[in-house]
Amino acid sequence: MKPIQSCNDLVIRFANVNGSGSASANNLFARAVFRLGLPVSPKNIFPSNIQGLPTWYEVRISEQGYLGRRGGVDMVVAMNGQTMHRDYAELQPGGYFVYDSSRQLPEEYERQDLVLIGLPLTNLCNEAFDNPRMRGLLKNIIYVGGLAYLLDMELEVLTAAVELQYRKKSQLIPPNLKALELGYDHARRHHQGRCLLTTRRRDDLIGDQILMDGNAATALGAIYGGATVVGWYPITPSTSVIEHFGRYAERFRREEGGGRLMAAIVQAEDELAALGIVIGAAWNGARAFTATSGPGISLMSEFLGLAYFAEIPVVLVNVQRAGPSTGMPTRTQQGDILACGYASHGDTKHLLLFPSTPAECFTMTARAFDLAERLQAPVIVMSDLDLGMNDQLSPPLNWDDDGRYDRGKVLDHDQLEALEEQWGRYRDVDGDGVGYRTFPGTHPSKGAYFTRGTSHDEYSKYSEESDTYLQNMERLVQKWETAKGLLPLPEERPAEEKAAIGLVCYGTTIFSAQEAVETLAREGLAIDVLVIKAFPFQQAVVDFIQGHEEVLVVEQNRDSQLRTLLLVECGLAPEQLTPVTSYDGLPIAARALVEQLRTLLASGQSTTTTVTQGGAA
Amino acid sequence: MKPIQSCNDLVIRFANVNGSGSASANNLFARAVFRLGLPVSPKNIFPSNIQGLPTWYEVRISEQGYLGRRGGVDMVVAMNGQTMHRDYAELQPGGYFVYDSSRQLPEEYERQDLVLIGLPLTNLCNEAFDNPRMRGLLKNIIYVGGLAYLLDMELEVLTAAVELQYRKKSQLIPPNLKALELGYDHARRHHQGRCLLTTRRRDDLIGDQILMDGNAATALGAIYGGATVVGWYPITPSTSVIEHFGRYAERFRREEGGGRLMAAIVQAEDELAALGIVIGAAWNGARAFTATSGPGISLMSEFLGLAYFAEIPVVLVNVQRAGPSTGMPTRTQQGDILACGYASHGDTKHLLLFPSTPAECFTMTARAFDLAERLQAPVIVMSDLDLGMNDQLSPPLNWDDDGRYDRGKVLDHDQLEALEEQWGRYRDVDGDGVGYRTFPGTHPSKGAYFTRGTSHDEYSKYSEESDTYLQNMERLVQKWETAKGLLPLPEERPAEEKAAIGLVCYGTTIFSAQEAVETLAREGLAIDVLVIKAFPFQQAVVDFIQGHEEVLVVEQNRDSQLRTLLLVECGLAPEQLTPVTSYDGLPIAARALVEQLRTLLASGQSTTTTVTQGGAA
Amino acid sequence: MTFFRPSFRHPQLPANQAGYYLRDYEGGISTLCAGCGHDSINGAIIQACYELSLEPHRIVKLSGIGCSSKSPAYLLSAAHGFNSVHGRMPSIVTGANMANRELLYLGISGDGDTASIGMGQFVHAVRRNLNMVYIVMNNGCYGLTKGQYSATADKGSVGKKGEPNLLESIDLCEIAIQLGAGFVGRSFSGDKQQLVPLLKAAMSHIGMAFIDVISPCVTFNNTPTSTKSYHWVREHSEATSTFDFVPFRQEITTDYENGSTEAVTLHDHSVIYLHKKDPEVAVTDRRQAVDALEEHKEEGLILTGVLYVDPESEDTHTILNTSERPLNSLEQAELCPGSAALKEINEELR
Amino acid sequence: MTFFRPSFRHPQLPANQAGYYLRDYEGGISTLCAGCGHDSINGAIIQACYELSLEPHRIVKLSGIGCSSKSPAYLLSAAHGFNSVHGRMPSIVTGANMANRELLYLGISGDGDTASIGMGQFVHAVRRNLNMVYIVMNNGCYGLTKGQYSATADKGSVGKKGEPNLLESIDLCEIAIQLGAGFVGRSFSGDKQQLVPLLKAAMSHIGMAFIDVISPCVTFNNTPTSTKSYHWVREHSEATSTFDFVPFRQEITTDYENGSTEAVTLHDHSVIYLHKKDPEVAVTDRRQAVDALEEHKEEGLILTGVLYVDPESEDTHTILNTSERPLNSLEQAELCPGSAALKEINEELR
Ligand SMILES: Cc1ncc(C[n+]2csc(CCOP(=O)(O)OP(=O)(O)O)c2C)c(N)n1
Ligand SMILES: Cc1ncc(C[n+]2csc(CCOP(=O)(O)OP(=O)(O)O)c2C)c(N)n1
Ligand code: SF4
Ligand code: SF4
Ligand SMILES: [Mg+2]
Ligand SMILES: [Mg+2]
Repeated sequence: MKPIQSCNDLVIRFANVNGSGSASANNLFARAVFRLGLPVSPKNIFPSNIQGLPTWYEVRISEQGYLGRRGGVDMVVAMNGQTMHRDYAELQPGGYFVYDSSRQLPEEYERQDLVLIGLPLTNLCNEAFDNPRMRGLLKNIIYVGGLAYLLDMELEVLTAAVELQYRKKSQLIPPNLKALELGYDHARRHHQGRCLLTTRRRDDLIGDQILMDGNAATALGAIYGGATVVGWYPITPSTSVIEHFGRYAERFRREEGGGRLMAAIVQAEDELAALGIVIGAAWNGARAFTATSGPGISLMSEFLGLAYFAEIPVVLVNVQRAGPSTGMPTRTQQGDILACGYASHGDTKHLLLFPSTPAECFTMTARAFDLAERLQAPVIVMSDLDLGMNDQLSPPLNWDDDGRYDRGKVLDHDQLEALEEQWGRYRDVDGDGVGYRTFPGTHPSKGAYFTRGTSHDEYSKYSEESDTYLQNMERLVQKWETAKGLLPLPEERPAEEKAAIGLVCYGTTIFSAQEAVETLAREGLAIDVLVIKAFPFQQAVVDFIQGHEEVLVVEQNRDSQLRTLLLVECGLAPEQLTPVTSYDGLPIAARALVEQLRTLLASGQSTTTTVTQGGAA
Repeated sequence: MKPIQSCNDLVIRFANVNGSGSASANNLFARAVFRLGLPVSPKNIFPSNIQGLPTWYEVRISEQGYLGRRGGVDMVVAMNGQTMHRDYAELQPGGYFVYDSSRQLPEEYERQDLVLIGLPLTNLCNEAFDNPRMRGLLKNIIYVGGLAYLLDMELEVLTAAVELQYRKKSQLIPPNLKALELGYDHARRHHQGRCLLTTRRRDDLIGDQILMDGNAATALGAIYGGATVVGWYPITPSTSVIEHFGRYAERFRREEGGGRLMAAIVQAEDELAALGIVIGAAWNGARAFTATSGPGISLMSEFLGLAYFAEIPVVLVNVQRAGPSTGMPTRTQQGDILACGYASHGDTKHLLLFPSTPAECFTMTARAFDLAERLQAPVIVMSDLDLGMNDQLSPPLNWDDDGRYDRGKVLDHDQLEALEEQWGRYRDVDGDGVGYRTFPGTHPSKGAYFTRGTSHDEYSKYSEESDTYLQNMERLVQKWETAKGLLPLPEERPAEEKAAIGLVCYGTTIFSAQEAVETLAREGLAIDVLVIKAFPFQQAVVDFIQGHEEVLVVEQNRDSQLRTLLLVECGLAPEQLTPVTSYDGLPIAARALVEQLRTLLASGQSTTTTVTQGGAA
Repeated sequence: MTFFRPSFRHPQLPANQAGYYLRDYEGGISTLCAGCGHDSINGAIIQACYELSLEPHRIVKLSGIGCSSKSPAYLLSAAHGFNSVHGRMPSIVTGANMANRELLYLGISGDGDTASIGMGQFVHAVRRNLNMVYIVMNNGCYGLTKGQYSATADKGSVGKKGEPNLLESIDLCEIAIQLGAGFVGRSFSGDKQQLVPLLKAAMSHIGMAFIDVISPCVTFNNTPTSTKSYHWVREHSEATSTFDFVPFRQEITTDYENGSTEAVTLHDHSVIYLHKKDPEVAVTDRRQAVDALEEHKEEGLILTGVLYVDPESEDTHTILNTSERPLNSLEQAELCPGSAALKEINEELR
Repeated sequence: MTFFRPSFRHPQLPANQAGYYLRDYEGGISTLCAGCGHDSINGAIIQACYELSLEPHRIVKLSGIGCSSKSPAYLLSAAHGFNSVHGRMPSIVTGANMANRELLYLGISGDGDTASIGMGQFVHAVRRNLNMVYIVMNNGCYGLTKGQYSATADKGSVGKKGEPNLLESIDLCEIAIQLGAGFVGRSFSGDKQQLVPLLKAAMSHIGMAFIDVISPCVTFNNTPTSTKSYHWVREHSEATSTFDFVPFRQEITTDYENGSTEAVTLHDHSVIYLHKKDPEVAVTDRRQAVDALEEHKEEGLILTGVLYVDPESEDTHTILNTSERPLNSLEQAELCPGSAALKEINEELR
């Protein structure tokens, strides 16, 4: 078996124990690849626990710029005894097994199709360093140094990265640099020429892109969008949205002279209260948001119905994880599409946004406040664990200083004063289904109204009249139509040739989907892609689907939830939409998807297909 | 204008103030009609308040046995000054306006097309009775007496009804009888021959049917089904399910000698806790249930996901009311179909049952426990306010003493003892997707397992493995398929001739739908009806729809929610299902539905149609 | 509804210092049962706002669900109101208050709304010492759902259905004191004399002012055997002390004897003068306050009045150190760091 | 996981009266952080069950979500367990207990799980005096979500992130006493000496036995400035009294001096002998119990031990007067009234 040979196109998996400090070393590695100008996509696959369990970090380097999970591992850095044999077994034929050779490999490690690369990490580390706590951490840096040599990376990129990382704890720089060199030297001395996976600096590939996790971008979007009140409750993987918001608020929202904060971040007692806080604040004229994940969404459904019916502009970020119930809290999924689209009892529907990149997390979150206020309705930003918690290569964040917040229809003191006819909170004077709001305290005698979750007339008076109820409910449908004109449009990515087949995807699925489509295009199979950005769907979505003989809907849940929304809301026949799903908790893998699509399209059968992904964790 | 003339076919509306004691008088009237052997269908249209607001009681008498709301009022008994003019205005041409003529009618009561029937109720009452509190109540009885004369009812039926009603407070019988006679006599003396609406005893129409409200029947179903633990939280219109359960438990579940109760009814602190109690009890081997309405469903969604994923056999009764949010708490709707069918985040689906009559409330609730335990999943009984809180003419309740509770797959001590291979809670040994349960405390060393809402393997061990997760999720799909074979089948009601058009309906919609279909049949338009009884839908549902050129789905919500489920779950094209909705909070009215269907089918247009109902409240 | 109310019903009452008449504090016609305690409390709230010369539109009235929670519709028409969902008023007020700290937040709830479904939110709003007046109209039952016992119903109390309540009652005042509310009082809907000044003091306090008002439900829980009936409460209540509330700017006209009168000065310089039976008892002592409640309970008595005040307590904004300006008044220019800052951030991420 | 544990690790310990060895009470390998307080508490629970000679399969272990709530997986493998959802363990236990009153219910929760999201359910399970042992593993933070302060974190306490906690803490024991729990205690994960007998007494009590155990989170909240750290708790805790727990059937071997020793006999005839510093203080007095907690808090001390016992308190089943037989054991013949009764009912409805 020939060792795998490739340049700037490979997948390395780091297998570690969580809580052992491996995260920062692995991160250092990924960031160094990025600094070499190479498209990189690291995925952290971690357990729902704090310390002592297996965790993996999978780094894909792709010269073509494919950022989805690829599937298959070319090299594993096996640092976890608990999973070592499995990590070994799952390597691709021709792959590289990097391990701590301070101890000999046991006998059952007898594959003939692998390249074994032993680095005596423990020994090297113990010889070089005294502090027992530091040893554990530096061992990780040693293997990073080893990799630098094996993959032919410029060591300076790594040393620079170390210096940056520890610029605030500079006493840590020398030992880390030493560790890097130890690894590099050992590899150079013992493994020269053995590794045919290489990297080469490129200046033409990533341009001005950045490396950032989606949750940080979401948080920054909320800062730029003008959010001032946050109600929240910790839950993986959404917690870091709020943590980042807090950090950015420290940086951008302290009053002159380091004083008080121009934001209130309230850690609530649970998710019901978190959304209640957001509703109260939004009702009272502040831009407010919360972030949560599956269980929180379920707990928020009563309040979401209130916000829908009382028409309160809340912004809710859902960083999806694998359900149902507590499910797999540290795995990714796009499993809450239905739960969010139709949250709450009664006839309710909610506006959804689907970001795919940090840049979109930023823009869509900021925009969500405009949309919520313009449409006086909840807007749910549908992120997921993969997007939210992993570093992503992304276009830079962009802000137009000339743009103005769209606060929607709000009457201020002077407008109220000037009003001639009787104002009604829920009167549709503009024919778009949206009334005019007022904020408490605005005017001494005009504009006060009584907000309620009960049926109400145009003046917000309680009513049990059938006609009043109907009129109100129909106006909400009208508003739903209005929304279609305001929400971000889907993005078409046409094939080079005319294609009879279309593929619909959204969120984090788009990377592997795009890669699969390009792979199949090289095989002569043309597929047009449509990336959905929002719910409700616009006419462009219907047109795309109607314009193709067969349309595949690729998504990361069992029940083809976005397809369900498409069927129902666009009036499509089921044959028009072939579900393709991947929902095992790992980000959808391109290779498996290619296989799946190939078989599917060859057989001509449009039945449900689930992508079966290989791989650990 | 000729006064409306009809025998055994009319609609009377009583307009009262709530808290004024009218309910029992009106009830007395409806029950007397029933005792005359006439199909009767009373609908209480009451406010969300305790005292002093308008309330209506609409009684339909229908020789043909049509039990849906008809629409249009033939006679109004106008006892409420606040709504009197409106009640007057809404009467059908040729209708009868019965009012308290102790005071003269104001001038604006000038319709020429009505028959005015004045009964000097206040005067009669004050002359005959001294006790001021009693006067208010007896005034209501006087108009019942008047009606008895006007409608040509046998007075004895009413006197017997009074005697029955007050058998435990016999001192109330004489004044009530006196009041009845006062009204009767006055009408006889002053209004002879003026009313052309009549009733006539029939011995051939209602057979052995009973008059009962759906909530009482549901409660009794739970008693017969063997429920022993109830967690609940008050909410209209579900509260009386539990109140009735309590009463029946007093009657049937006291231990010998009037001792302890063989049931635990726990008034919880909220709906989350209510369902938690049910989950805990069901998990521990008791049959347990709760009842709630819309807001409760939303609050229960996190726990529903747990029950789905941990496979716990809970029974949940949802007596639907008009949403969204608090909506119209005392109005009816079928608006929680999606919220219940897909409750909770992640990929979840729930079993639903749709009763239409008290007999079905009884049977389906009892059966729900079997289904929940057999399928180890939540079963939601989808009643509504109309069915639950109004008296319904219903086939008698029926119980087969030879039937045995189906406790599903539970291993007892001896079975555990005899086990040879390793038992796994979630192992699908029978290929139906359902594993074997055990109860705590059963066996000293076998059968203990750890229940969790996190991803688990066949032995219920925590797992973050992709394959384990997939296997489990797919087994749940398998179980979903198994359910189809166990759930009640839809009921086909074929037209007499071969029909190209089909109509699908469920729950309380079936009465008006059936009436509309029969009306159209008389006009030569044949329509087959399918009454859906459960979700997931069986092949018979698909066959019915595929077997018709056009299928109308009639339901009482805005967003055609059952149609949504049909589209998605049966793989149907939208053109195959024409939505027909009525969702203004009043029970769907047959006349309006007929109009709607007529226009719809004439135009050949299959777009959404909403039944616009006339009428007060 | 077709009712109209004559628009000028109190000709005898003059305009207050802010230039408002009593009618300016009124609301819609009540749809509660005739005689319901809640209506009297609404009257007292209207009176208190009038007497304090509050600007009606600077008040925000919020509630959950229940007969009591309908109250905001029956007072302060010129104020914005929010009738939210069952048990969740505290979180709504929290958000509203965070958005604009300059308004007066009046939260109205029921014993079901607060002590059952709302217990979690109640506890945490108190713990954060949210600046609001939190009024529980406590009738020991769920009025709107027809009379089930609530968690504040006393053990053994018997309402209209005739079955005694089996469970121990929860004393919301005791919990509020324990969790750090800065102002805690209890009163009775039938005692306007006490209730109005109590409300005024609560409205003048900064931080959580919690008031539990026993408010008989005449329809379901006003039986002689109910401990929340008019009769029972009249017979069994005892005030901690009589007190006078003297708002800031109002002159003190009486000289109070030292020793038996304790003067508590609130943040806004209003003063509560408490004329106590026992000069040893300090109204600012949490342990004593809790103990006094317990002691009276043991004797079968309901202790009313100002139960506890901590005029120094810090409200949520102070704790979180948020801007002194209403957050909802901040403009884009202050909130949005702009493209230059974003350029920097992009740079850091390369 | 690929760990295996030697199956016989305590050869020195004999079988208990019920014939079980200590290992019979153990569970799966812990995945908590090395040194986590929760693991010590699990050890104490195992020890207590062993010493009480409980039959492992007659115990039911339930929890919410959190590091602490994972504990049931690490003990009592032979018992059924239920790791439910965040904050909702009390309602699950309520249902389970209603279904079968004969088992011992061990509810394990965290301070986040109980004092925040679970506050409502906690309060109401206590109020119903549900027959269970309710253990809160109290580390003042949310371990599993990486260290945010919980509602039991003391004001000013500083954890790993270096920012002080701003809000007042909630004392769950105080609330439990107030709401009528029959048994309330507090201990420290580092003090097995006290914790094991406390657990044994709790397990012997009928009704709600609530135990708050301070349990340092070594990863996020074990800084010297944290009041929930090993160091701090060791320095600042004071026991109400030393005590001996003597299970029923065990002979009393010591003669206790009168006056300073209070003997409390539980429902099952076990006895707790408390050797008190202050003979005036009665452990069965609620007001004293609350006051003692407050007093120590004022002094910056953590009071531990048996805080309150009411051996006469009635549990939920007694209050509801439910059958003495487990409801889950009733058969169709007893539950279903049958067709004859139904005929009668139909008749009544005609
Ligand atoms: C989530 C939810 N559950 C239940 C209800 C039904 N409900 C309405 S009011 C109420 C209780 C009200 O009791 P309380 O707060 O004491 O108010 P009161 O009517 O006694 O003044 C209940 C249970 C609801 N509206 N929402
Ligand atoms: C509904 C819901 N919200 C949030 C979470 C996330 N979450 C998991 S554990 C936890 C807090 C645990 O804190 P605590 O109960 O104190 O346990 P500890 O880990 O400190 O032992 C939270 C917020 C969740 N699982 N479910
Ligand atoms: S039911 Fe009771 S609480 Fe409700 S309005 Fe009537 S008296 Fe008041
Ligand atoms: S994070 Fe804290 S609470 Fe969780 S296991 Fe580690 S030490 Fe224990
Ligand atoms: Mg109440
Ligand atoms: Mg904790």
